[in-house]
This record gives sequence, C-alpha cells and structure tokens, in this order.
Amino acid sequence: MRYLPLADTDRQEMLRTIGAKSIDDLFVDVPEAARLSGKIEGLADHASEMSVERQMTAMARRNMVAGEVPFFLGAGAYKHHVPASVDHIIQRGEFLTSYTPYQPEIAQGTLQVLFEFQTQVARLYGCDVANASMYDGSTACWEAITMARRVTKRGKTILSGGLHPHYVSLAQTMARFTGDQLDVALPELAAETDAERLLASIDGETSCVVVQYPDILGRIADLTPIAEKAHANGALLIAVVTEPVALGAIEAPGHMGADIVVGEGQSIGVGLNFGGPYVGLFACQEKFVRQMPGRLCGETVDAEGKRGFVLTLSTREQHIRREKATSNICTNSGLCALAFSIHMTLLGEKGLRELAALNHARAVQAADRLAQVPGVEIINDSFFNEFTLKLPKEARPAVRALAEKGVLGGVSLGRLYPEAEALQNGLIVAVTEVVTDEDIEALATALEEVLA
Amino acid sequence: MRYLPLADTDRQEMLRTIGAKSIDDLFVDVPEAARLSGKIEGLADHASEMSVERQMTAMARRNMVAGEVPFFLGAGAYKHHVPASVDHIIQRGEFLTSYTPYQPEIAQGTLQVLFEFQTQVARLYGCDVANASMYDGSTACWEAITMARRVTKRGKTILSGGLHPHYVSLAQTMARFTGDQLDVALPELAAETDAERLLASIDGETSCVVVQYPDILGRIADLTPIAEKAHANGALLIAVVTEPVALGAIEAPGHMGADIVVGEGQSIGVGLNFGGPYVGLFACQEKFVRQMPGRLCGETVDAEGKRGFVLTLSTREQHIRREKATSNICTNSGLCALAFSIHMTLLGEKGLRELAALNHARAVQAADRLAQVPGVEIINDSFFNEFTLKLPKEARPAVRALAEKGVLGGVSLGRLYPEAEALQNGLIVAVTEVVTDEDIEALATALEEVLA
Amino acid sequence: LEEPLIFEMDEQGGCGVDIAPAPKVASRLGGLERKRDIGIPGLSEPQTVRHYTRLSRQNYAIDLGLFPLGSCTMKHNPRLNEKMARLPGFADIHPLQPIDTVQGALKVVADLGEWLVKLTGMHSVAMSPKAGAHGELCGLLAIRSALEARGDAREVILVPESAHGTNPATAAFCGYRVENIPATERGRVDLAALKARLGPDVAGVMITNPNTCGLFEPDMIEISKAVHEVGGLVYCDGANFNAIVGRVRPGDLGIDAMHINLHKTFSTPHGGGGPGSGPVVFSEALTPFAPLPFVEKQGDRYVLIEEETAEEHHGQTFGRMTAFHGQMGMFTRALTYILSHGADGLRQVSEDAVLNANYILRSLDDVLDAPFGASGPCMHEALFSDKGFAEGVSTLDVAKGLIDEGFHPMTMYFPLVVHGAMLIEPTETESKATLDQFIGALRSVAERAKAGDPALKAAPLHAPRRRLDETLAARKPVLAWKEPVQGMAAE
Amino acid sequence: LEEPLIFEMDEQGGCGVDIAPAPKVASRLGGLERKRDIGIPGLSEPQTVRHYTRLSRQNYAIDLGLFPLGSCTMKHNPRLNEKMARLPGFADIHPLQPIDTVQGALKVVADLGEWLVKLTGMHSVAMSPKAGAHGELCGLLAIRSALEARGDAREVILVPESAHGTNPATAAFCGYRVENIPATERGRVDLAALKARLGPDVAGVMITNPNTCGLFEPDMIEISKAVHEVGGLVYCDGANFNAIVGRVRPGDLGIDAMHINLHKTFSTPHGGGGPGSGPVVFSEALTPFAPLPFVEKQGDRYVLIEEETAEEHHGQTFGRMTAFHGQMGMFTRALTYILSHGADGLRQVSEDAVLNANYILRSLDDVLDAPFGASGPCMHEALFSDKGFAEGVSTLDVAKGLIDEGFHPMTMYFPLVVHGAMLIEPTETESKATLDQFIGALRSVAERAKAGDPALKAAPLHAPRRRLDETLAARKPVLAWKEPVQGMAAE
Repeated sequence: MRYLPLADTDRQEMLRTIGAKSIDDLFVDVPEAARLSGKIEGLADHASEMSVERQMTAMARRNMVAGEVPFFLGAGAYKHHVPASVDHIIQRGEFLTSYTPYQPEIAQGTLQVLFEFQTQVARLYGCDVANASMYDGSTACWEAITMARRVTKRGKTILSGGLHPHYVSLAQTMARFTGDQLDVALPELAAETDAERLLASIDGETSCVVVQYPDILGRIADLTPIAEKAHANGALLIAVVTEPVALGAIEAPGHMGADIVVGEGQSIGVGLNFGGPYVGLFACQEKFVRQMPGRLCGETVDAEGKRGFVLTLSTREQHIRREKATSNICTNSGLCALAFSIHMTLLGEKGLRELAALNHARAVQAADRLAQVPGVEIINDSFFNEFTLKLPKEARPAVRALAEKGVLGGVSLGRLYPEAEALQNGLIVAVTEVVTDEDIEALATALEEVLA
Repeated sequence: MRYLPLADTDRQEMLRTIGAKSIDDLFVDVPEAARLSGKIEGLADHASEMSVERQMTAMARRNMVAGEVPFFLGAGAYKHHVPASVDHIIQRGEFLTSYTPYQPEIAQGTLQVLFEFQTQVARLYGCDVANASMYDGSTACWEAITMARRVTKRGKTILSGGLHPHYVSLAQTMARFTGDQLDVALPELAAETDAERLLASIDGETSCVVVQYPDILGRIADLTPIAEKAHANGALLIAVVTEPVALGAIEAPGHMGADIVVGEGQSIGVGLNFGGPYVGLFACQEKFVRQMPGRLCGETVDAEGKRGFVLTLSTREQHIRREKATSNICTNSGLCALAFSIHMTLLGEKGLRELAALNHARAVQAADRLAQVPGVEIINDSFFNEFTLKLPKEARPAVRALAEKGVLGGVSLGRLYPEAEALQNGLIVAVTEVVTDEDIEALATALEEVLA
Repeated sequence: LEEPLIFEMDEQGGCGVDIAPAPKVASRLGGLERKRDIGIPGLSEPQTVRHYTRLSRQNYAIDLGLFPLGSCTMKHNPRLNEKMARLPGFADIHPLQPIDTVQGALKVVADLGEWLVKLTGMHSVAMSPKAGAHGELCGLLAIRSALEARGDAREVILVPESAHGTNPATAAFCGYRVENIPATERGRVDLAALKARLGPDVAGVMITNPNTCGLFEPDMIEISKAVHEVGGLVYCDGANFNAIVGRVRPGDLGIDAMHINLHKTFSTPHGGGGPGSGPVVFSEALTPFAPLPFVEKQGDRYVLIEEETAEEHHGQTFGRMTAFHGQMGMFTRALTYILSHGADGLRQVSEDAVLNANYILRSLDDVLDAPFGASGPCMHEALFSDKGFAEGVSTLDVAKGLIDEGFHPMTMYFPLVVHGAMLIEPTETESKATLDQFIGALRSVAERAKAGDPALKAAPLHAPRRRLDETLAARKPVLAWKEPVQGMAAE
Repeated sequence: LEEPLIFEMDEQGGCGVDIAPAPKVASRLGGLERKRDIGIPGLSEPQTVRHYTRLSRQNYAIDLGLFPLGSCTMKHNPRLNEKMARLPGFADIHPLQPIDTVQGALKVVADLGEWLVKLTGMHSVAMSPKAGAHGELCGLLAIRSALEARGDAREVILVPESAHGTNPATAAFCGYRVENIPATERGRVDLAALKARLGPDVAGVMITNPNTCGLFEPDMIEISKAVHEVGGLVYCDGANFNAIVGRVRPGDLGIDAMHINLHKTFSTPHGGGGPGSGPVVFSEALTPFAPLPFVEKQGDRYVLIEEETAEEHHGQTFGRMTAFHGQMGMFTRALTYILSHGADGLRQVSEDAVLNANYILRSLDDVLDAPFGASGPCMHEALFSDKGFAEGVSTLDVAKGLIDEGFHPMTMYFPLVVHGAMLIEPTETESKATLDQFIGALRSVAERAKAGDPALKAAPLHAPRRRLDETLAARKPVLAWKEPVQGMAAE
C-alpha cells in the first residue's frame, strides 16, 4: 500500500514498545458489538495507481468539457483562461500540503500571500479591508447578512430580485432557523433592475439591502441611490459580485457606498470545477472590521523587530469564543485564495483592465449576433460579459437541444427558477475571452435550428 | 509580453545609465548588411497563452495516444505507468530550473540525487559504478564502444545482430569518421541469438563485443560465454539493455561478466515522448572508471567536514581538456535521470520485481493468445516482455491496417530493417503492465481480420 | 533576502499575461466605467513565479516533515489525487450544464456518497457542505428540522467539555443553548452525568468519537440509546473518523448525523487553510431532512435533485446550504483515495494511525505527563499535559522549541480539559524512523522544559521569523497594505 | 536536519507503488532469473515525496533568483511550455507508431524546424541532435561529409582561443587537428591572422558569434567569405543566438552550419543538467549531407525520412546520430515559446537581453575591470577580469561571496583569454529591480575583493554547504554508495 510506510517488522517492533500483543489490543475500548469483523461490503481491495486512474478517467470522459465546445454558461461561475503558472505554483508542496498558519514563524509564506490577497480584494471591491476568504460567494453573502445584523441589531433584510437564486435559497434556508426576516422577489425580464422596489422597501427596521452587481440577468445599475437611502435609514448596503472580472471595467461597489462587498472569486485563478471548491471574497469598510467574520491576516513584528504576519482578531473565532463566536466557520478557501492572488498578480491593473475590456467587447459582439436570430430578444440595456435572452419558447429544453448539437449555450432561467412561469423563456448567456467568433456563430446557428 | 519584465520606462532609464540613445546603438557592431530591418517573415506577433494552447492542442489531437488504444509497441521504447508523484517532483522549480551543479554549495539537491542515481544504476546493471546519465541508450552505446577503444587501444568492434538497428546505424555513422572497424550482421528470425557468430568472431584484434540483452527480437541469452571468450582475447564485453524493467526479473549483465553495461532508461520514470528526451544509462566495473565518459558525481567533504557531493573527474571533460577530452558531451539528461531515480525509489526492490513479474506474465499470456491466430508463429523460446511474431505476410502494411482498426499492434521489422527481405514478415510485440486482457483480445482479433 | 510585498516592488507595473486586443465596440456598461486606478500591482510571469516560490519556502508542509497536529490530521496527500482532480472532464465543467452532459461527474458524487454511507454504516449522505464546520451546521439543521417536523422544538444541545470549538459555535448558530457534559477522570463522557441531564428539553448531543482526548467513547452505544430514549438525536463530530475507518461504523453506535472532513480521513490537501469539504452522513431518521441538492441514480442515469424536483420526493428538506453542489474538486480526490486504498487499505489506515499514536504515547510517557495514559491505549492521537514543566515554562515554549528541532509543533492547549495540553497525531503516513526522530526531538525539548532552560523562551531561533507579536497585531489591526506616507521613507 | 541517502534510511524496505499481482505463468526467461538481491531501496510515496522535496530545497534555481551565468543563458522557463509538453498527444506517443497516427507530432517537428530556418536565414535543419555539443558534432560531420564528397579531405579546423571547450573537443572527435586563431585587443577574431592561416588544408572554422567575450564579430561576413574562398566551411556555435534572434540572421553572415541550444534561446528548462536539444541549421551547401531522420511535408501529409526512404532523395546523408527522432519534449516547449513570443516578441527578447547586459557592464565598470569595455557596447553578456583584486583574492572567492549575497555566481574563468574572467549574462527575463540588487551585491563583493577582505576566502557561509573538497573527490573517487564496513560506525 503505497501511502503506508510501516513495514510488518516495524509494526511488530512498535507493538512490543507499546506492550500490546496485537493491533486489536489497541482497539480494546471499542465495544464488541461495534467492531466490524469483515471488510466494508462491496468495496474492492487496494488498487494500483494505473487501475484507479483508469476508473476515474472513464468517469471524466462521460462529461462534456467546457473547453472543447462552444461554451456560454455563467450565472455565478465563469470560464476564463487561467495561466499555467497559477496551477504550477499552487501545487508546490509548501503551499498544497501546509496547514492553517497558526504557527506564524513557519508559515510566513501563506500569511504574506493572505495579506496580499486581502489587499487585492479590498482594492478590487473598493473597500478598506477584506478577510482571508470564505467558502464561496453564496456563503459569504449569508455571512454578510448576519454581520449586518450584528452591526445594526436589526433583523430585516431586503434581497434584490437580481441576486443569484442559489444565494437567495441559502439565505432562506438559514433565515428559517435564525429568525431573520427576508424580503425577496423574483427578477423580471426587463431592462431595468429592481432598484425602485428596493428603494421603496428600505425603512427604519431594515438591517441591510443585498444587491447583486452585475445582477443575475447581467444588468448593471448604479448602487449609489440605494446606498444613500439605506444609510439614511441606518441600514447597510451589501453588494454581491459573482463575476470579479467585471470590476476591471465597471466601478467598484465600495466606491458607490456599499458597506460590505462580497462575492465569488472563482473567475480569477480557480476554474469551473463543477461548482467547487471556489473562493468567497469578503470586504467591508474599516469601521466594521471587528464584526467581520472569517479569518484575518494582519501585520506585526517579531521578537527581532522584523515585519511579519499573523492571523489576528481571532478572539471573534470559534476556537476562542466557542458558542459566542461570530461564525462557526473554521476553514477558509486558502488554496483557492492563493490561486486568485497569483492570477491577480499576473494580470495586474493592466491585464485586468484588458481582460475586462475583451470580455465586454466579445459579449457585445455576441449580443449583436444573437439579436439577429429570429424570435430572440435581448433583455439588457446594460451588461458586462453576460446578458439575458428572451426566447420565443421555453429555454430549458432549448438548452438541452443545443447540448445535443454540441453547444453549451447558456443557463436557462427555468433551471434556476423552476417554478416561475414568467421566466421560463429566459436564457442567460455569458461570453468571456474564451469564446471565439466561430463559437458565437455556432451558437447563433444552433439556436436558429432549435427555435425553428 | 508576459515573460519580459522590463517596462519602457525601465528601458529608457537603463539606456541613460549606459549612455546610449537607443537600443540600435547597442547593436552597432552588427554590419549594416546583416541587420534585419523588418520582422521574421511569416511568423505572427506575440500571442496569448490561450491562443498558443489552442494551436498546440490542435496538433496534439492529431496523434493516436498510446494510453487510449490497445498498445503493443516496444523496440527500444516502452509504455509503462509512471506514478503521478514522479512528475510532481520533477516540476519543482528547484529541480526544473536549476543549472548543472558546478557550484556544489548551492546544488546539493541535484548532486545527491545524481549520487543516488549512479548507485541505483550500478546496482541494477550489476556494475561497480555508473555515470550521471547520457543523452539516451543509442548514444551511450557508441560512447561505450569508444571507451572500449581507449581501454584496449584496439579498433575492431563486433556488434550482435540483436542490437537495436538504430544503435547500429548510429555506430556506423560515427565509425565512418573515427575509423573504427565494425563487424555487423542482421538478426535472424530464429529462437537462437547470434551468440555463436559472436564467439567465432572474437580475436586478438577485437576491442569489444556489443550484445543487446534482451535483444531486439526479445530473446534472452546468457552472456557469460561471450564475456569469457572476450576476456580471454583481451577484449571487453559491452551489454546493452533497452528495457531496464527486465533486470527486475533476469540476471544483470554485470554479473555475467560484462565490462560495460549501457542502455536506455526511458522505461522507468520517463514516458514515451515520441522518442525523446530519454536517459542513457552507463555503468562499468571499477577498474575502467577513469575512462568512463560523461558527468560523474562523487562524495567528498566541505570545509566543516560535512559530507557533500561534487561533480568529479572533470579533468576528462571538454571544458578542461578541450581537444583532448574523452568525449565532446557537455550535457547529461539530468531531469530524466531524476525522474528515473524517483520512480526507482518508489519501486524499490519489491516493486521492481513485482513490476517485472507482471510484465513477463502478461507477455506470456499475450504470446499464448497470439500463437492461436492462424498463420502466426512466435519466434522466441525466451523473452521478457517483448517477443517477435512471424506473420504469414508482410508485417509493415499489417501494422498500418491494425492502426486503422484502432490497435497499435507492434513494431514491424520492415520499419526497422527496410532493406532486409528475410525480415519483412517479422512483428515485435511488447506487452507491459498497461496491457489488459481486453487489449490482448483486441489485438488477436484485429490481427486475425488483417491476416484473413 | 527578504521578499517584499507585491505592492512594494519596483516592477509592479508589469503584466504576466497577454490578452488579445479587444475588438472595438460601443460600451454598454450602463455608464459605470471604472475610471480611477484600481491599485492592483502586476508582475511578469518570471517575477510572479519567483515571488511565490520564494514565499512558499517560508512555509512548513507535510512534504517537508511530520505535522503532529492532534485533531487536525495532517497526512500525506497523494499526487494521484491531484492529477485526477485536474482531468478536464472534472475540472472544466460548469455546475449548471445540462444533466446529460455531466453524467460522469454525478457518478463521482454518487459513488463517493455511496462509499461514505457504507464506511459509516449510515443511511444517506449530504454532499454539499463546504467544510467540516459547514457539515456540523448541516447536521444540526437536520436535527432541528426533524424535531420541528414533529412539533417538538427543543432548546438545549449537550456538548462535552472537550469538544471542538466549532461544536458549541454551530449549536449556538442554530439557535440552541449549549450545555457542557463533564468528563470522567479517564477522559470520557460521564455517562451518569449525561443521563442525569437528559430530558424533554434536550434536542441532542454533539459528541466527538474518538474524542478530542484521542480516546474511544466505550459507552457510545449507551449514550445514543439514552439520548434517543428522551427523544433527542445524536450528532457525532467526524473529525476523528480516520482513527476507526474500516474497523468501526458510526452507524452501529447509534449516531444520527456525522460530518466527515474529507482531508482528515480521505487525504485531500489542507492547502494552508482550505478548501475543505464536509459531507454529512445521516441515519434513517434524519434522511428526509437532508439539504438540497443531491445526486440520485435513476436506472442508468444520474439526476440532480434540486429545488424543482425536491417537492415530489424530498419535501421535508431543510433547503440549500450553498450555491451549486459542493466541493467537486475534493470529491474526485477523496474517491481516488478510497479506490486506491480499498477495503483492506482503509482498515490498515486506521490501524497504522492508532499504532503510530500509541507508539508515541508509550515512548514519551516517561518524560511527559500523559493524563489518561493509565486508562489504556489511545486511538489516533496521544495527549500530554504540561505537568512537570519548570516554573515559567509553558506548552507554547515546548511547541516553539520543536520548531528549532525541525518539526511543526503539536496542537497546543486543546482539549481544554487538560492543562497545557499537547495533542499529538502522527497519522498513518509517517514511518517509524520519522516517529523515532520526532520522539527524540520532543524528549529533548521536554527535558529542557522540565529543567527550566531559559533559552526555550526565545525559541524558535531557526525559523524564517522569531516569535511574532500577536497582541500588537490585534490591538492595531493592519489588514491591508497602504502606501507609506510621503517622506516616511527618509526618516 | 540532514537528509540521508535512500540507501541509509531505516524505511528503505518499503514500496511506493501498488502493482497488480502477476497472473501465474510458466517462466520463459531462458533460465536467467535474477536471484540475488538487486539492492534497490524502496520508499512509500509519502517518504519519497518528502525525500526529494527536501533535497530540492538545497538547490538554487531560476525560480528562486537571478542566474548570471555567462554563456550558459539561464532564463525563465514558461510554465505553459511544461503544460503543452505534457499533453498526452505529445507525451504519450511512441516514436515508431505508424506515420499516419503521429501527424500532429510531425507537424510540431516540421513547424519548429521551419521557424528555426527562418529565424536563422538558413536553408534546412537537422532536428535530431540531442544537445548543443551533439549539434556541433552534427555540423562538423556534415562539413566533413561535404568535403569528402568533393574528394577534398582536409585536416585542420581553426578555432578562436575564446571558444567553448566543446568546439575543439568536437573537432578532434571528427578527426580534425585543431589550431587556434588569436584574438585582437578588442576581443574579436584577428581577421588578418585568420586570413594568413587559411589555405587548402583548412576544412573550416568554428566560430561563436556573438563570441564568448559577449561581443559581436563585426568582420563575420568577411571571415566567412575568406574561408569560403579557400574552399573551407564556416561552423557557428549558436550558443549565443539569443543575443541576436529577430535582429540578425546567421545565414546573412555566411554561416554554413550552426547548432541552436533550445534552452538558451527558446526557454526549455535546464533541469539541473539536461536534457538539452541541439537542432542544427545548414546552408544550401551542407543540406544534402544532413543526418537522418527528418520530417518532410508532402502535400497535406507529413512523412519521416528514415533509412528506407533516404536513398531516393537524400543519398548523401551522413547517417543517423541517435535512435528515433530527437528531443520531442523539447520541441513542443520551444515551439510553444516561439508562438508565444512571435516575431515582435523574439526581437524584443534579444533587445532586452542586450540591454540588461550593457546595464550591468556600465553599472559595474567603475569597480570591476572590463577588459573590452572601451571598445563599445557588449551583446548579451558582460565580461570582467580579476584585475585590481588584492593579492590572494581570486575570481572564485568573488563567486563564492556572491552566494552569501543570495545569488548564483557568474561564469568563472571563461573565456580563457581573460585573466580570472567573470562572464555575466542576466538574460531578458530579469527585471531592472533584480539587476539593481545584483549590481549592488557584486559591487559590495568586488570592493571586498579589492580591499583583500580575508573573510571572502571562507565564503559561502550561508549555503547548505561550505566549500567542498573537490581534490579529495577526484583523488579517491567515491561514485556509488557502499554498505559501511561492519564496526566502522562504532569508531
């Protein structure tokens, strides 16, 4: 067994040292009734690397690979090109197989990366500070809502209809147990976001307003009016960004008055991975820092006065505060945060802006081409790299028909909102730098055929 | 341009420091006539990683991948499963991007690996010492012949007909210029090797006899009688091993009297790579060490008395001896030697013997099955993981027909010996641990169809 | 050479990617173009690779040496797992692709789930929790849902004193009041005290077994029975499942829900703090309440039960805990590991883990105080206290002293029930030779601690940094780099 | 902690692979079963990964810092190259597969060859040489073949004093007598002396351009002309092609053959000493003599010209130099690099390489003697001598002193024409900030050398090892590990 270094002779010698006759003696505390005598049923014995590789590869081959077909899916997870050096670096044993940096003297590598990551995220989001990452965008969003509750001591949260439905669903799950009050709505297939509804709903009971930017249909609206109204009512504005590349082209939520900005970091450095692991980004303005959940890395000095980094403000955390902790979260998404940070460093200001510009230009080209498909209507006036089509028929079966033609054509609103009749003809189309002219043409042609 | 860190502002500042007006000033020594004014014709400008990846991937897809079809090619390059950890380790920057260890104080990693590698190779081959690797098996073979000439001061070399034809061809190329006298022969499609011919040819003029073990047709013969006759005549025995895995099952040439053992190390750790880079192994008995070509790593101590390793005996080498050097070789196959060494460490005595046993057993099963194909005859009495079939018709077109059926069925002797009429029906079939029962059946069935 | 921050580098205006020029189009960004500098430094690829390579070398890692972190389980991460997780068929598929285009991915989820159920002897599994603590939350939400479904809202969750901090935190998050269960002198749950506390207000217990003292709870079956008898449910923290995998099935102990940290038992990498993955296995009683989404096999085809289809046959689900379907990248690694080890290998894993821990326990109990050493063998981790250290020498000093010996420190000050606790978990992937080195190193540091060697207070000396001032960091938190004020550099 | 040899480890009886059990068959090994122990230690995967990871950390590497090795060109190795070389379509194909199953691979060879020909302005290319020195051999064999073909066996190859050691070694290997060409005071070939020596016995010259002093040979066209006029041929050592790629084509200088070290100009990794790859470009005159095999495009199809097909249209080939077809793994990397940089990028590469070198030359020529500094700019490397060092301080001491400053030393004592030569090549992949650091470090060491700081003789102090005893190693070579004699350990 290739991962187990002990030889039988070692085992015998060690048992002698311990003073036990057999391994079974070490399991003496396990009641007889609970001892498994045989092997786990149905599971084969250990296998060679080659054999396991073949089994796994056979399963991998049964999936349609994004990089091998015209690909237009978004809705919270985006396909971008990740430079080869990112994966090279995160596979270094010193990153891959290291532990949470609780022993800072021998974890400065991870800690400095986290400090750089926090600064990158804060700047990207237009905030003062950011934490060292969360599980993903959806859980970061819920954590932001609970943080707003701690700040405002109020329990009412207004969720934009443009917020990703999974994020809404998660909040609904949690609110059922925490007693938070959620004001939710479905999106409408219209050019305008639901800013008006949000503005109308904010009142003196409101803890926070949660707005996605760009929203689930790809629409972009100025957050400033909502921030102003919220602040006037003592509420916070939480902005959610599922596509961080957008912020290379459009204004940062933190610069439009958002108090907390959270989102998904997957686009930068991480890859699709069928939905996980991803990396939740979480930033806020300075004054709220002590209410911020999650792990934080801070600057300090060592006994010789040299600059160094440590995990800090852990008095908020479960391993110190136990039932009084601000969150039960114990893990961040360290390796994905590293990947994000490396990719961001490779991009820099210049690369991020160019990448964003290319995404937007490609999306505009695609929108123009798809608008020519008979019966298809583009909902959006504004968008970054993602927009919504209204098809003349239900989008969900259309997406399946496109897949049969070898085109992954988008995310149907039917998949995301199975029970919302009014949305069934909606199709979200994401267009990133990986999409070629040929891909756009392939989608347009296939869509014409499917709708004919 | 992602690999170039200088910014234009840097360039201007540096030119100022240098005292030059423009980059052109730095190329002032290039005569006007030789200055290329435009760009290289036909080559596009710099491209994104994604674009290059697509171009390369398109080419990669035009090849039939060994791992995806029933695969039976050998004849000097073998498909074995290489553990994932091997490639992981050789991609560490400290190995991948390090230099030849001429500064031993900061290259002990590479040096200790080479010392371990040399010991592994020497033990595998049954020799006292080995060098730090050569380009590949074929060039190692020629270097062994020239080394024998230096030792014996004689110029006649007897090559077995069982020696890989490319190795023979290379020796013929070189001998034309060096004046070495080569005694060569074609192999015969028979169970017996050409040991008798070799024994008869050895005389007092003979510098060395070169025998492949197992030979090109897969046959295994005891080298002891040849060694004895050679030694009695003051000649050396050079053994060539193209499949190192075999030595986990059969006696090492060094234990049968071979003075120099060379070969290809590709099977262990390296992979097929369409023929290169591979790793040449080179070992000999202690008394010849100062005539051994190539780089050598030796043990020593540092200024504090700690054990350390250095490149040694470099007085034989071109950078010291220039035109009096034992060889013009300046490079070894360092990273491939590392891969070989890691894989060998993972295998160990136990794994190597098990791997060899599995290879042999699979080959025996395949031989038994193929012998049932009408008209097919197995030439070999003895073999390790490779044997030769005699088909009822020319093998070369048969191999192409098999490929059209999606089976890579072996190496035809027609490909290796295009001008040898008597060999055209021969087909070398290699069967390693990657071959499944289904693969064997697929080959047998396809062969039946092709021969029908 | 000290490695500067990317924000401090001279070459930060560079770029390590080449982006094809964007076609000219009229912008449709809604008039919200970002105009001000973002302030993100860029480096060319060579500088980027070098920056992170240099930083990495300031880390300790399993690839460099033993990580004796009790309760955190740092074991070898097989490289085959990494290779498999990167197959384009797994790494390059979108979570919302049509179901028929991701049948292989769903099979991975289903197969891994099936093995987790079988290995634990439970009834079903929720795959979506993102990490161990998220799994705890999942388990507690299921418990609360089940109790609410029977109209029986209870208030209290009992947690042993020695529990992981996440246990009470999670229970509190779900709206429960947490009460402690005391431990016996042998380091186990005090069964009598537990029984005495049980009643109709108790929603359940959260128990860790093997517990955080590294000991198996021999009364576990009886504990479960007692809790069930009063209508409560039993949550098991599965952090220590690696000690018993293949030898004991938690389902046979009466557990209703247990999360499994894939990295602890099934070798996914820790990555310097995540990503984790915390699937939760359920008893039959809790199965109807499991979260969305999950994978189901229908004939030859795998389907994903999401919001739309849940109504039909999963109406009692407590809902969604995360976007998409969980940590696919971790599932491929864990499944690869399970297939690699197989039934015999997984049993050997727990045996070797327990053997290694007992070897450490018995090799050091002459020099270190083992508070529960007398009560018999430990499971996968060995627990020592600071009893016997000279005045002024702390567990922290011993930990930092170990750094100078070339090892990562053990877990310190946990569990809380032992004074100055040192919890040592070698895992099954360490050789006897390495254990002997570690034992020698810890013995030497322990002897210095007992002798009161003042030099120990200064440790570590041989690390990229000396002891860091954590108080300063917390008092005036500096969480992001800021441009130094002009003129400061000249001072 | 010192890392032991695998042969010295306690756990060396282990195994890091699982091999399926072999089916039972009757052995057909010809009665030659290997019975005695082979003596190959084995380690489990965790121990193996750790052993090599630890060892790696004793190496310096480009990924860690500047490698100012004149004439050896250590530049950044793009990670995309590594990824592309590992595509199964390139990495997992056999060299003897039927031609129609490897069309993509042959296209890689053909495309790379085409770009090498175009970039050098030559006529054809031989792709099979395994490394630079092998390429030299290839070039010289072609020259000798061409001369023999015209019945004109000549005896002498002229080589400049400053040539790489491989040049005279290769010429000698091909049976030539080597004669030196002197250099001028400006570090160039002495054209008058060369012309004076030329005659009917001269087979050709081997020249390096830019030469090993880092200078362009301004008389190169005239040199070629003179050699051609007496019936000789011109070999150019292409080691320094990276200084002129995209700006100068060797074909325009009258070169007949030149090898190209793919790692120096086209960024394939050095790997601690190989594998290399040394394609050779030929003029029209030498093309008929190029070695087998090579790739040719015939319509839409690529074919491999091997022994069988050579007769028809390549009858003058001097034959095969290696088994199979060359270093495919290096071809994919080099082609990836060429496509990445493109025409504009490659030109920028040589410009930045030359700029960086001149920046070093002019930033240090006040403190170090630059023997040819007065003659104008250098190309891609800056050359200094040991003139001005205090009595007893050598170039070696300066080199070792640089190690303590965190840098790899420069090339020492080469070229031989300069006393105590220090040849510094920064390459184009170093930033100005890194150059400034290096310049500061070398300045400081140079000042210590001039002041005669005795501590410099002890350098390096901050490296995994102090200076190693190379004499001891050579006097009593220990080239393999041997079991220590029983009882020795006790002494």
